[in-house]
Amino acid sequence: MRYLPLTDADRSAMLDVIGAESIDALFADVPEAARLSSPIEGLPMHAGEMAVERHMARLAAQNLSAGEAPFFLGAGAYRHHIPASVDHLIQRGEFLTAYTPYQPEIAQGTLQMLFEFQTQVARLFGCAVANASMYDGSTACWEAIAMAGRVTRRSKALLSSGLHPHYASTARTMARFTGDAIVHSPPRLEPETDFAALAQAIDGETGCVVVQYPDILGRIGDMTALAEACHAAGALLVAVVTEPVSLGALRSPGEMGADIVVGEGQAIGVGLQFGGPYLGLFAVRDPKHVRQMPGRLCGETVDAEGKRGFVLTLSTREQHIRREKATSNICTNSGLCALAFSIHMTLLGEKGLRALAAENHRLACLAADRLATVPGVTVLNHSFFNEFTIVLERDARQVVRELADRGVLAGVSLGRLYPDGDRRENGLVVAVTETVTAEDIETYASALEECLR
Amino acid sequence: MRYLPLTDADRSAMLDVIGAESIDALFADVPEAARLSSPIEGLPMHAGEMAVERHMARLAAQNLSAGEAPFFLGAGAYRHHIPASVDHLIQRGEFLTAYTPYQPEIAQGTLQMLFEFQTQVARLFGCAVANASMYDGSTACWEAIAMAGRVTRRSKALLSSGLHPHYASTARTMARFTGDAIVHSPPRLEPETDFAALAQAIDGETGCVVVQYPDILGRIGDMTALAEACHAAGALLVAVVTEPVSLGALRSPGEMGADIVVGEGQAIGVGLQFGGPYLGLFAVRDPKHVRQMPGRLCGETVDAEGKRGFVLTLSTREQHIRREKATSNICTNSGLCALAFSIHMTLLGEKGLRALAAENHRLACLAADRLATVPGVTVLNHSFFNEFTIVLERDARQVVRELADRGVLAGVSLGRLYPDGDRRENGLVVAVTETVTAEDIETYASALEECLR
Amino acid sequence: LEEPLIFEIGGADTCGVDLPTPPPLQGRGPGGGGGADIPHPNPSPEGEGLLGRLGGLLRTDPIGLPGLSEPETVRHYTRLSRQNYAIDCGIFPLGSCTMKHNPRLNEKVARLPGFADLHPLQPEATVQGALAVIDQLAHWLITLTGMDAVAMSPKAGAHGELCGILCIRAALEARGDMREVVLVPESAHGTNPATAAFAGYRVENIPATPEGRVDLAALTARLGPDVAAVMITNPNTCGLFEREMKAISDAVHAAGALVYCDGANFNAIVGRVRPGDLGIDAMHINLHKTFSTPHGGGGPGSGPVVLSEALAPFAPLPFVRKIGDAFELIEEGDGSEAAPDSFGRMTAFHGQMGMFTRALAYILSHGADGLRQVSGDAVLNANYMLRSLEDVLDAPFAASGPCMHEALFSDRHFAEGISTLDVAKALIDEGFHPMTMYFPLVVHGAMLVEPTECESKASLDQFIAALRSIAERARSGDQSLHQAPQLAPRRRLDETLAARKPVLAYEDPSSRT
Amino acid sequence: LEEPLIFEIGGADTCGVDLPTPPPLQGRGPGGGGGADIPHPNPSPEGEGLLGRLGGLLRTDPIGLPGLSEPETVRHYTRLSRQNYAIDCGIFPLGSCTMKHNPRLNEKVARLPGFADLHPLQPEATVQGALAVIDQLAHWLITLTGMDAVAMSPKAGAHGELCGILCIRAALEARGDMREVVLVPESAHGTNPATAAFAGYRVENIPATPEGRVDLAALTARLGPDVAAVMITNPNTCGLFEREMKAISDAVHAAGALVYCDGANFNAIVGRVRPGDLGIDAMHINLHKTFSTPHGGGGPGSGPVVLSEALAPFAPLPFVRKIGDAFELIEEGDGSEAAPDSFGRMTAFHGQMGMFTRALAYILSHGADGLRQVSGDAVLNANYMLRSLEDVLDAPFAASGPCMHEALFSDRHFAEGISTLDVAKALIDEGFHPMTMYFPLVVHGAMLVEPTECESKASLDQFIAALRSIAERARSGDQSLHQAPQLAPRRRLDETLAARKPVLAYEDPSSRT
Repeated sequence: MRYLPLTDADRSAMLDVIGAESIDALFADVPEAARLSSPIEGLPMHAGEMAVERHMARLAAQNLSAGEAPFFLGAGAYRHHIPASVDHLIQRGEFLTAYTPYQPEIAQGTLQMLFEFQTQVARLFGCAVANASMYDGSTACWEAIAMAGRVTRRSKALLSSGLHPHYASTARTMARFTGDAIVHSPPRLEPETDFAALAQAIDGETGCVVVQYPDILGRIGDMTALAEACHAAGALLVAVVTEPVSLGALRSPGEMGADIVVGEGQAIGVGLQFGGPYLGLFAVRDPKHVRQMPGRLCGETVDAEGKRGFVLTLSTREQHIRREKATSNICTNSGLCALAFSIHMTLLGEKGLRALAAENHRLACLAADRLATVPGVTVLNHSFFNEFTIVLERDARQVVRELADRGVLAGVSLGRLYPDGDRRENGLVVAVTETVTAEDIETYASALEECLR
Repeated sequence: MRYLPLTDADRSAMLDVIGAESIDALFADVPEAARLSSPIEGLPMHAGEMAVERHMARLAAQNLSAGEAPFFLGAGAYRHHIPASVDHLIQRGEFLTAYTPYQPEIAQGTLQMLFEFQTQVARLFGCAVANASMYDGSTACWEAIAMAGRVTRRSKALLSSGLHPHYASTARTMARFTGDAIVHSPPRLEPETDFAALAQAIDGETGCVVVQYPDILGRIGDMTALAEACHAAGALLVAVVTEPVSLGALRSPGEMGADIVVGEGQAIGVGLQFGGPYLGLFAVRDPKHVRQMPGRLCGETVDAEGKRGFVLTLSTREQHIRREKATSNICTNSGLCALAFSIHMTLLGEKGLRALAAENHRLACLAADRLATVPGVTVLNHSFFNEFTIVLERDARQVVRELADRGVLAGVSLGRLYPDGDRRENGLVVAVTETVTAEDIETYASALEECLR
Repeated sequence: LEEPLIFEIGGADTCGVDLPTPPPLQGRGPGGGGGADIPHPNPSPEGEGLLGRLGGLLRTDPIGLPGLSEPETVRHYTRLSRQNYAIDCGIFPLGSCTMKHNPRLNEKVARLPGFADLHPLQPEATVQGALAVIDQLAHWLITLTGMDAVAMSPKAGAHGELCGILCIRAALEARGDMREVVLVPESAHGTNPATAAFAGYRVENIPATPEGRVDLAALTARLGPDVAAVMITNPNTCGLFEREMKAISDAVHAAGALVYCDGANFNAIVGRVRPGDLGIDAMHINLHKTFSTPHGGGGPGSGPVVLSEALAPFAPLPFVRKIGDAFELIEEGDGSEAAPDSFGRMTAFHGQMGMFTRALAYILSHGADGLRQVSGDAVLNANYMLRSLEDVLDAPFAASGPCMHEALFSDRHFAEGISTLDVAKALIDEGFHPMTMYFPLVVHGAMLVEPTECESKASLDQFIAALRSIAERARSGDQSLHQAPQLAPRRRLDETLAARKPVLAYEDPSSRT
Repeated sequence: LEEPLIFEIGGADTCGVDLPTPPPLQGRGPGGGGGADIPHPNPSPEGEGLLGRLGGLLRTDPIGLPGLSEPETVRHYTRLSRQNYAIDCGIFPLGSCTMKHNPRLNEKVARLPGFADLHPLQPEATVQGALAVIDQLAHWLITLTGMDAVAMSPKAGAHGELCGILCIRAALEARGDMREVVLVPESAHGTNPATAAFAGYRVENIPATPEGRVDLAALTARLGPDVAAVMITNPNTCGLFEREMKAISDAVHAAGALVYCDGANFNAIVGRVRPGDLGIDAMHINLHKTFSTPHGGGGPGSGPVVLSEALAPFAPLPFVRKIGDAFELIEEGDGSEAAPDSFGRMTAFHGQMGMFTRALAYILSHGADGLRQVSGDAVLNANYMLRSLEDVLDAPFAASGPCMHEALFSDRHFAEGISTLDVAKALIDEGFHPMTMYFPLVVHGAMLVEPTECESKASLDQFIAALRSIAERARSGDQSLHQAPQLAPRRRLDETLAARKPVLAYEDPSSRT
C-alpha cells in the first residue's frame, strides 16, 4: 500500500515498545460487538494508481466539459481562462499541504499571502477590511445578514429579487433556525433592478437590505440612493458580487455606500469545478465593524527582532476561543482558493483586470446583439456586464436541454433557478466571458434559431 | 507582454543611466544593413495564453495518443505507467528551473539526486560506476563505442544484428567522420541471438562488441561466453539495454561480464514524448575505466565544516576544461529526465521493480500466446521479456497502418526499421507493458485476424 | 532576502497576462449617459457605443491593484511558499487537525477537465459522470459508517455539524417537539457549542471522568424532555475511544433526544468500527482529515454528514438520486415530491466536488483492506509516540487504555516558567512542526500529538528524540527555551500587538497617517 | 535536519506503487531449463510455466534498489529541492548559460497527452499534429535566422555543433575537398574545439583584438586551402557583437571554407538580426537559452541547426516534409530519393519533441514583436548592469561599445588574495546565484553577468547593490570573503578531495572496506 511507510518489521518492533500483541489489541476499548474483524464487506480492496486513474477518467469522460462545447453558463459561476502559473503555484507542496497557520513563525508564506489577499479584496470592493475568505458566496451572504443583525440588533432582512436564488434559499434555511425574518421574492422579467422598491420597503425593523451587483438577470443597479435610504433608517446595505471580474469595469459597491460587501471569488483563479470548492469574499466598508466580522483575519505585526510579520488575529471572535458565543461557527476558510484568487489577481493587476473586464463586456454585447436577431428572442437587459437575460417564446429549460444535445451549453434557464413558474420559465441567463469566441456565438445563435424554428 | 517585467518608465530610467537614447541604439555595433527596424515579416505578433493553448491543443488533438488506443509499440521506447508524484516533483521550480550545479553550495538538491541516480543505475546494470546521464540511449551507445576505442586503442566495433537499427545508424554516422570501422548487418528472423557468431568474429582489431539485451526482436541472449571471448581477445563487451524494466526480471549485463553497459532510461519515469527528451544511461563495470568515461559525474565530498556534500567531479575529462582533448564534446546531460527516472525508481524500489517486471512478462506471454492463435501469425521468439516479434504472411508495415485505422496501435513493423526489405518486412515487433489490459490484447487479436483475413 | 508585499513591488501598469484584444475601457468619469462620449484609444467596430450598457457605472478611479509580470509572480509566490512548513517538508503532528500525505494522483484526477471544467448548473444529461462520483463516494461513506444516508453538500466540518444539528432540529420540530438544550462535553471542539448556539440551542457542558471519557452517569442524570441532542466526539479529543458510546446513545434515545457525533477523528477507526453500530444519528466526516484531501493553509474543507434512518428525510437539498441508469439531482423544484421534509439548502450548488473526486480516488486506492490498515497504523503510531514519551512528559490519560490516533501530554512536569508554548517553539528549531497546543481545554498546557499513519518509524524516532530532549530541558528549567524559535523565518511574533492595533490591509506609505 | 540518501532510509521491502497483480517472479536461481521448476507463491493460471521464456536468465541476487512509500518519496525530493537555488527563487545571472523564466503554460502544453503520450514510431497518419509542431517550429527558426533549412534532431547545443560541423564536412567531401583545419577563437566555448576535434579536424585558435573581437586581419591571413571552417560565436562570449561578421564570412567563403556560428547567444539578437544576413552557413540554437525551455539542473537541451542553402542537402535524417496537406517523416528508407546527400542519423528518433512544444508555445506567445522586445530588454538589462558596476569592477571591454546580453568584468581591481571565486561565493550569502566565473578564458578572473530580459529593474538594483558592496570588500582586501558562503545549505565543498578519491556511488556501510 503505497501511502503507508510502515513495514511489517516496523510494526512488530513498535508493538513490542508499546507492549501490545497486535494492532487489533490497540482497539480493545471498542466494544467487541462493534469491532470489525476483517475489511468491511461490499467494498473493493485496494487498487493501483493506474486502475484508480482509469476508473476516474472513465467517469470524467461521461461529462460534457465546458471546454468541449460553446459555453454560456453563468448565474453565479463563471468560466474564465486561468493562467497556467496559477495552478502550478498552488500545487507547491508548501502551500497545498500546509495547515491553518497556527504556528506563524513557519507559516509566513500562507500568512503574507492572506494579508495580500485581504487587501486585494478590500480594494476591489471599495472597502476598508476584508477577511481571509469563507466557504463560498452563498454562505458569506448569510454571514453578512447575520452580522448585520448583530450590528443593528434587528432581525429583518430585505433581499432583492435579483439576489441569486440559491443565496436566498441558503439565507432562508438559516433564518428558519435563528428566527430571523427574510423577505424575498423571485425577480420579475423587467429591464431594471428593484433597488427603488427596496428603498421604499425599508422600515424600522429592517436590519439590512441585500442586493446583488450585477444581479441574477445580469442587470446593473446604482445602489447609491439605496445606501442612503438604508443609512437613514439605521439599516446596513449588503452588496453581493457573484462575478468579481465585473468590478474591473464597474464602480465598487463600497464606493456607492454598501456597508458589507460579500462575493463569490470563484471567477478569479478558482475555476468551475462543478460548484466547489469556491471562495467566499467578505469585506466591510467601515473599520469599526471589524470586530463583528465572521471568519479568519490576518494582521500585520512584528517579531521579537522587530521584523515585519503576519499572524491570525482578532480570534477572540472565533469559535475555538469563544465557543458558543462566537460570531460564527466557521472554522475553515477557503485558503487554497484564496491563494489561487490572489495569484490570478496579481497576474492581472489593475491593467489586466480592466482589460479583462472590457473584453468580457465587448463579447457579451456582441452576443446580445447577435442573439437578439434570432426570431423569437428578446434581450431583457438595458444594462449588463458579461451576462444578460433573453426571453424566449417557450420554456427555456427544455431549450437548454435540446441545445446541449446539439453540443451547445446555452446558459442557465430561469425555470431551473425558479421552479415555481410564474412566467419566468421562458427566461434564459446567458454569460459571455473571454473564453467565448465569435465563432461560438455564431454557433449558438444558429443552433438556437434551429431549435426555436 | 506577460514574461517581461520592465515597464516603459523602467526602460527610460535605465537608458538614462546607460547614456543611450533608445534600446535600438544599444545595437549600434550591428551593421545597419543587418539591423531590422521592425518585427520580422511573415510571422504573427504576440498572443495571449489562451490563444496559444488553443493552438497547441488543436495540434495535439490531431494525434492519436497511446492512451486512446490499445497500444503495443516498443522497439526502443516503452509506455509505462508513471506515478503522478513523479511529475509533481520534477515540476518543483527548484528542480525544473535550476541550471547545471556549478555552484554546489546551493545545488545540493540536484547533486544528491544525481549521486543517488548514479548509484541506482550502477546497481541496476551490475556495474561499479554510472555517469549522471547522457542525451539518450543511441548517443550513449556511440559514446561507449568511442570509449572502447580509447581504452583498447582499436578502431573496429562489431555490432550485433540485434542492436536497435537507429543505434547502429547513429554509430555508423559518427564512425564515418572519426574513421572507426563499424561492422553491422540487419537481423535474420531467427529465434536466437547472434551472440555465438559474434564471438567467432572477434579479431585482433576488434575494440568492442556491442550487443543489445533484450535485443531489437525481443530475444534474450546470455552474454557470459561472449564476454569471455571479448576479454580473451583484448576487446570490451558493450551491452545496450533499451528497456530497463527488463532488469527487474533478468540478470544484469555487468554480472555476465559486460564492460560498458549503456541504455535508454526513458521507460522509467520519462514517458514516450514522441521520442525525446530521453535519458541516456552509461555505466562501467570496472572502476579503473572511470577516467575514460564521457559525461558528467557527481561525487561525494565534504564541506569546510566536514559535512557530507556532493559536487560535479573529474571534470578534467570534459570539454570546458580539456577543449579539443576532451573525452566527448558533450556538455549537457539529461538532468530532469534523470530526476524522473530516479524518483520513479525510488517509488518502485526493488520490490516494485521486480513486480513490475513480472507483470510485464506475464502480459507479454498472454499476448504472445493469444496472437499465436491468429491464423497467419507466427511468434518468432523462444525467449522474450515484454516484447516479441511476430511474423505475418504479408508486409507488416501495411498491416500496422490498417490496424491504426481500426484504432489499434499494433507494434513496430520491421519494414519501418529496416527499409531494405530482405524478407524482414513481414516481421512485427510487439511490446506489452503493464498498461495493456487483457481486453486490449483481445481487441488486437480480433482486429489482426480481421485484417489478415 | 526579505520578500516584499506585492503592493511594494507591483505596479498599475505591469501585467502578467496578455489579453486577446488591446482596447480597454477608459473614460473621464462615471454617470451621465454612459460611455458614448468616452475616448477609446483603439476603437474596434464592435466596441463602439457599448459602454452605455454598463448602466452608467463605469469605474474610473484607480482600484489600487498591483500587477506583476509572470516571472515576478512565480518568484514571489515560490519565495513565499518557502517560508512555510508543510506535510511535504516533514511530520505535521497537529492533534485533532489531522495532516496526512496528500497523494498527487488525487490532484491529477481532480484536474481532469471532465470534472474541473464543469458548471454546476449544466443539464443533468451532460454531468452524469460527476453525479456518479458523488453517488459512489456517498456509497462508500454510508457503508464505512453503517448509516442510512449522507448529505454531501456541507462545505466543511463545522458546516457539516450545522447540517447535522439542523437535521436534528428539523426532525424534532416535525414531531412538534421543541427542545431547547444541547449537551456538549467540556473537551469538545469549539465548533460544537458554536454550532448548537447558532441553531438556536442553549449549550450545556457534560463533565468528563478522571480517565478522560464522558461521564455516563452525569449525562444520564441530565437527560430530560428539554434536551434535543448530545454532541459527542468519538474518538474524543483526549485521544480516547468512548467505551460507553452505545450506552450513551441508548440513554439519549430513551430520553427522546438524538445523538450527534463529531466525526473529526473518524480516521482513527475507519474500516474497523462503524459509528452506525454505536447508535449515532448524525456524524460529519472531514474529508481532509480521514480521506486526505488537501487543506491548503486552512481550507477548503468538505464535511459530508451521514445520517440515521430517522434523520435522512430532513437532509438538505440538493442531492443525487439514481433513477434507473441515470443520476438525477434533486433540487428545490423537485422538492415537493422528492424531498418533502428537507430542511432546505445550505449553500449554492452541490458541495465540494473538487474534494469529492480526491476523496474517492483516495478511498479507491486504499480499498476496504487499505483503510483498515490506515486506521491501524495511525493508532499504532500514536501509541508508539505515547509510550516512547510518557517517561519524560506527563500523559494524563496514559492509564486509560491505548490511545487512538493521537497522544495527549500536559505541561505538568515542566519547571516553573516553562510553558507548552516554549516546547512547541523549540520543536520548530529542531526542524519539526509542533503538535497542537492548549487543546483540549480540559488538560492544562495540553500537547496533542497526532503522527498519522503516513510517518515512517524513522520519522517518528527522530521526532521522539527531539521532543525527549526538549522535554528534558523543560523539566530542568532551561530558560533559553523562551528564545525559540531562532532558526525559523521569523522569531516569535507579537500577537498582542496585532490584536490591539489591527493592521488588516496594506496601506500605501503615502496614504498612511 | 540533514536529508539522508535513499539508500540510508529506503528498504527492499518498501514500495511506493501498488501493482495490478501480486505474484512476483521468484526463484531459486537462474540457468538450467529455466523457470518451470521455480516455485510461484500464488500461481495464476496464465502465469504457469512462463518463466522459461526468460532465456534462463532470471535475476535472483538482490539488486540493492531501496524503495520508499509515496509520502516518504514526496518528502525526500521536496526537501532536496529546497537545497537548490533556481530561477524561480531569484536572479540566476549565469553569463553564457542563459537562464530565463520558464513559462508554466509551456509545461502544461508539453504534457497534453496528444504530445506527451505519442510513440516516435507510430504510423505517420496518427501523428500529424506532432509533425505539424516540428514543421511550425522549423518555420519560425528559419524565418528568424534568415536561413534555408533546419535540422531539428540534435539533442543539445553541442550535439547541434556536431551536426553543423558534420554538414560542413559532408559538403566539403561531396566536392572532394578534404580540408583539415577548423579555426576557433580563443574565447570560444569549450564545446567548439571539442566538436571540431571529434569530427576529425585539427583545431587552431584565432586571436582576438584588444577590444574583445575576432582579429579579422589575423583570420584572413590564416585562411587557406587547408581550412575547412571557422567557428565564430556571435554575439561572442565577451558579450560583444562581432561587427565584422559579414566581412569574416565573405573572407571565409572566398577561401573556400564555411562559417559555423555558435548560436548560444542568439537570445541577444533574436528578432533584430538574422544571422543569414551575415553570411553564416550553419548555426545551432539552444532552445533552452533563446526559447526558454527548462534546463532542469543540467538538461535536457535541444539544439536545432539552421543551415544555408549550400549545406541543407547534407542535413541528418529524419526530417519532416509537407506533401500536400500531410506531413511525412523522411527516414532511412526514404533516403535514397528524398535525401540522397544526408550525412545520416545522429540519434534515435526525431529530436527533443518535448522541448519543441515548449519552444513553439514560447515563440507564439511572444510573436515577432515580442521576441524583438525580448532581445531589446535583455541587452538593456545587461548594459544597465555594466554601467552600474563599471566604477567598482574592472570591465575590460567597457569601451568597446554597448555590450549585448551579458556584461563582462575581471578581478583586476581586487586586493591581493581575493579571487573571483570569493566574490561569487559572497553573492550566495546575499541571497543570489553567482555569475559565470572564469569564463571566457581570455579574461583573467572573468565574471560574466547575464541578467536576461526576465529581471525587473528592482531585481537588478538589488543585485547591483549587493555586488557593489562585495566589490568594495574585494578591493579593500576583506579576508572574510574566503569564508563565504556561510548561509547556504553547505559551506565551500572540497572539490579536490572529490577528484582525488572519487566516490561516485553509494556503498553500504557493511560493504565498505
